[in-house]
Amino acid sequence: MIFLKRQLPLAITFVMGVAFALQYYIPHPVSEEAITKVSDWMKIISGFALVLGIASVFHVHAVKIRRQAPGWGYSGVLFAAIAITMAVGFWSGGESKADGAQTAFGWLYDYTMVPLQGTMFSILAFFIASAAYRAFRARSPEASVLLVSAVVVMMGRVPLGQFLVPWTWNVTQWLLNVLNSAVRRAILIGVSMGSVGLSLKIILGKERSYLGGGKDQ
Amino acid sequence: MIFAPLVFFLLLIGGPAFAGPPASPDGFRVFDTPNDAGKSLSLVWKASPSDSKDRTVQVWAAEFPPAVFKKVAEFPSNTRYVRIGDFPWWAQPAGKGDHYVKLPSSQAFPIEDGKPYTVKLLTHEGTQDVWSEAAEGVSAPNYFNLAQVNNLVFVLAFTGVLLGSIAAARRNPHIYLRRIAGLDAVEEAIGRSTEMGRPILYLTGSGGMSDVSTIAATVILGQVAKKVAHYETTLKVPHRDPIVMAVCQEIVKEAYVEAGRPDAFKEDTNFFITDDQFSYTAAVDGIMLREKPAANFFMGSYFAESLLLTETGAGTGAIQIAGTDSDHQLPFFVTTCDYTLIGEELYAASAYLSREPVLVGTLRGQDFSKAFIMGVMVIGTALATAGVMLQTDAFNYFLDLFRDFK
Amino acid sequence: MPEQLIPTSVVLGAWVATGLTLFIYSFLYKDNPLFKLGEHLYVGVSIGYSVVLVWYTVFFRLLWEPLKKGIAEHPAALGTYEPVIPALLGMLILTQFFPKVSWLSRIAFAFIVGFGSGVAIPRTVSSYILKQIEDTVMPLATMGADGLSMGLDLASPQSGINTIILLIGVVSVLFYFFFSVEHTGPGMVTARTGIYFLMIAFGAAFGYTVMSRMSLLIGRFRDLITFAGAEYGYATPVLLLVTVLSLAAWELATRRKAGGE
Amino acid sequence: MKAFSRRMIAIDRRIIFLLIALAVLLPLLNPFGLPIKVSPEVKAVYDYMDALPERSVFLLSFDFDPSSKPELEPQAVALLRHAFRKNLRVIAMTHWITGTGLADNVVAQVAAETGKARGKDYVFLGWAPGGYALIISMGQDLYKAFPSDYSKTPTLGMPVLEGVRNLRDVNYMVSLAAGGAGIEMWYVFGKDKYRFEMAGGATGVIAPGLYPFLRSGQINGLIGGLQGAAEYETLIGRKGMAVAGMDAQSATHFVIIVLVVLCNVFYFALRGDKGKQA
Repeated sequence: MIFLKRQLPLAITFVMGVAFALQYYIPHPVSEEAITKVSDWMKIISGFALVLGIASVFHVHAVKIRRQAPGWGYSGVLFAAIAITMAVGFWSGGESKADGAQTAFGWLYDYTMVPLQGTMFSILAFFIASAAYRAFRARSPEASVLLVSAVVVMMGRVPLGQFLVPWTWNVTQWLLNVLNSAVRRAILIGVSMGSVGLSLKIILGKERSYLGGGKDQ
Repeated sequence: MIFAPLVFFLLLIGGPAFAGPPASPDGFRVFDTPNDAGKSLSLVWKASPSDSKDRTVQVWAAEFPPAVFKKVAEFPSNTRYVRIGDFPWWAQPAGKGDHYVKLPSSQAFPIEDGKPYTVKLLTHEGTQDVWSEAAEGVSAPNYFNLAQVNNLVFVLAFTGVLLGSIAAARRNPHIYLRRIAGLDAVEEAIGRSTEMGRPILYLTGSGGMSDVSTIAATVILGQVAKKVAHYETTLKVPHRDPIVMAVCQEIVKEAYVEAGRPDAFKEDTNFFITDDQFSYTAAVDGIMLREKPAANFFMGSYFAESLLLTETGAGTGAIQIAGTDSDHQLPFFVTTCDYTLIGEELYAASAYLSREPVLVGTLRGQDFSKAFIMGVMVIGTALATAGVMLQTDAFNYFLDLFRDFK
Repeated sequence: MPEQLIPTSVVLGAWVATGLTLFIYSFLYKDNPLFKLGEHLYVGVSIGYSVVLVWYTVFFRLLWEPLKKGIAEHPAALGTYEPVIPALLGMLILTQFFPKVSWLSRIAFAFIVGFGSGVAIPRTVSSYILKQIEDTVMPLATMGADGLSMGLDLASPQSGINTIILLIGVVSVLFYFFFSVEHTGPGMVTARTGIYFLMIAFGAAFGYTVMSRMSLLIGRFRDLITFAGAEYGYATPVLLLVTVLSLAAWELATRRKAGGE
Repeated sequence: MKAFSRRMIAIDRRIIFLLIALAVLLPLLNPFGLPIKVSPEVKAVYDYMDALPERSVFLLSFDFDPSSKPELEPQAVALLRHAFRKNLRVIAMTHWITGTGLADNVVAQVAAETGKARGKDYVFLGWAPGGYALIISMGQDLYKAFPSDYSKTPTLGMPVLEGVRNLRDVNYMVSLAAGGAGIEMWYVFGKDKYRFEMAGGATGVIAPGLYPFLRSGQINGLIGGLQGAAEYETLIGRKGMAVAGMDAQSATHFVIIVLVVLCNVFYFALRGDKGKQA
């Protein structure tokens, strides 16, 4: 039993890890096929896992409704939205277009999901401004440097800035092409060290908390 | 020095005039393209001093035994040389300066594995055509990409360094680690939430369980949960991926058990919202506004939602600690959170919080490897510069080791 | 071409989209019932959408159809039943519902995590380590027609001077990330340089992103302006008025309630 | 000053939100038309198009979906206006199925405002699967790749396609891409083989990555983001959405910069006072 609960998962991780690390070095079509296949498998597994997610959503909101917790009415709205979308979706056969015409499902996507997505995304414009107001204070030399480079780039990016302070355009290009690439490169190298290190530990069974705690002896 | 371009110029315009009739390409060979998935042939022949842009080379191919030849490619004869950087020195398909043409399967001329093909070259200049000898080749898929062997060696060496430093850390667990402010603040954030009687919000990012940064985020969650278990504080972990949710459920439960507080664990700590980026964000923003968590943790990988989350959190006055390897979102975390674990620090966090030898040893191993890479970059730049100054490719034996070949 | 009459479904869509947009924007004022309504609708629709999509693209296209086709064509071949493996693994995850056997889900977790870790290693080494080293290691000088020269042109990213700056940046930022080395003496100077590089880059990236974020807002506002037209039944102004009035009413009501208590 | 600074530094975020909303809205409703500096890469597209004789064939590929609409739609509109004004024959298509409806609307709208007729002056072929394979197939036989257009009219015999057999008969081609694959794909599988001149239009995020293609002449021009669209609008002398959008961009950037400067002024005012107290 201990074998099944502990050793078997570790063995599976090891085999999968080594196999798909080596897959990279094998140009043979069979290896290409293997990774495509397993990627499809991952989609199927997440498909099943969605049941878990939905169960969680139902649990959270059903409890709210049952207890009549504050705002329980919104939980009802949520259920209604799920039910309607699913009904429309299955009725339209999951297609957003049929014979060149928009289906009800397509309509729902175009007039709810797309604008809502766009709206949430566009709120960033407001937040980027308020974040700038709060954060860009010359509290320390580091903060001042951050502030100056942000302002220069903001100037260099728009016609008004290029018009008022023409040199900002060139400085912007230089900051982005040279300094920014240097930093991103260093961060990427550091991050890869960390992520390869963690991946190796997982494959070698040195890190197993994803199996629910259980430390290295 | 002034004469050099002049001579070059003379050669350029005078070349074809002196060169006489085109000669058939020397040393023409056809073989299976090495290190590939098959369905492709490689052609190699020697460069000739009379190659010029006015002399073209046509590639004609046919199935073996040859019946009808088909023209599959045409280019000026002074192109398609093997150049430095195209192939590593340990996997050269042809000598330096030779002509090299890869003939992939195409709609016009499909190439199948295991079938012999005959190829010949037609050199054409002005009105004159010269055929080369025909050569045969068979394409096949390969089982190992020799050009990437440096990548494999790097991985193996890194594994060795890692295991070595873990072993060393087991023997001597007292390794100096510099302070990371964001991690010192974890305890403070949890304490403050307890004092204020408000929940702690922990996000694991946008990745699935096969993303390494998500795994790092779940490992840190375990340690945060262990600390939380000691206090009477609510932990809330809203999820975008049901599998990550299930894993976190196990991790948090285990953390409470290890902290000796299995009774304090609540099943609804981890819950799923939706897998859609912005509706998830809207819902988490809603949680922040309504439940006013006193501490927000953002770990793992993030996209545009980062600022939508952190700026809302900043508005509610929560202590915010972020840790991400998404370099494109770092500017926003740095400006809106109280503490940010930058890039690699996300992976180091669990070592700091737990002080386990395995984890601390890993950090040591990573440091060694980083030092090595820094050395390679400095020495490499020096050698590359020396190579230009001394007009030699000898240093490529070193530089090629750290190039990425496909 | 005569002015086309806009179909009813589009006009209706414009009203729905405009209403939802304004509900979400109302969150910029403060948390309120309209935002809650918009938020819950959004989450609900997105869940419903995922379910439908997963049903058709995963269960139907990846699982059911290949199995059906395979069984019809090669019922004896082992490869036919290959989609059963992920289905089984998926079922193992569902054992989470039954605490007694929930440990079975670990097998699926191990499969996913193992795959992810394995796939990541060589690819990360290739594109984030070797490729980055390759791009950093550049000769500082070039051999031109007039002999050896070192490019001092800051505007060209490949010039010698920029190669040096890049190298200094990469090395100092990498040094900043050292965990087991004390940042004192020359180490402190290097680490400080690294911090300055980091801050300049973050500032630049922040400033650079402002434009694309504003583009999104401009796009959204442009839609709202379009929907304000007569052909859409003045959706935007009407709904804006409704939103503002309901917010005011709600604000009054909560204040009165707070005053009454 | 101190009390004021303290109040201003902790200013209600909603005031900032309001300022940003106004900075976007006002220029959109009433563009003030700041001068736009035209870059050579946009001018190159304009010049090439402007030099084409009447009834030349212009192929416009919409390789994006609604999420990139704010940046690429203005580019499409400006290019189409120019093409129709020059009486070019326009063939439009898309590689992104999710962008089909959007592309159809844009083409129909611009055609309607310039009085051009579907089938005679322009055609919208719609979407077909295949990606690069579609380009190859268009290179061999356009009518096999698209037997009928988006409105199900057979393409063979359409007046707009007279004398057009395949991509070799296209005089100029522009791919408006939200992903690197769009322009690169058109170059590798289209222009490289079938020898038509082409340019690219791209979102602000991916445009910098396409400069190598421009330098090597693989594309003869590049329109980048909303700024590029505004430049093109300036060139054709019809200021539209993009110019207004750029005004809004300038205004919002300006608002943010002023806010940052003010916040530092207040910050230093406060700090100065603190210094005196100490």
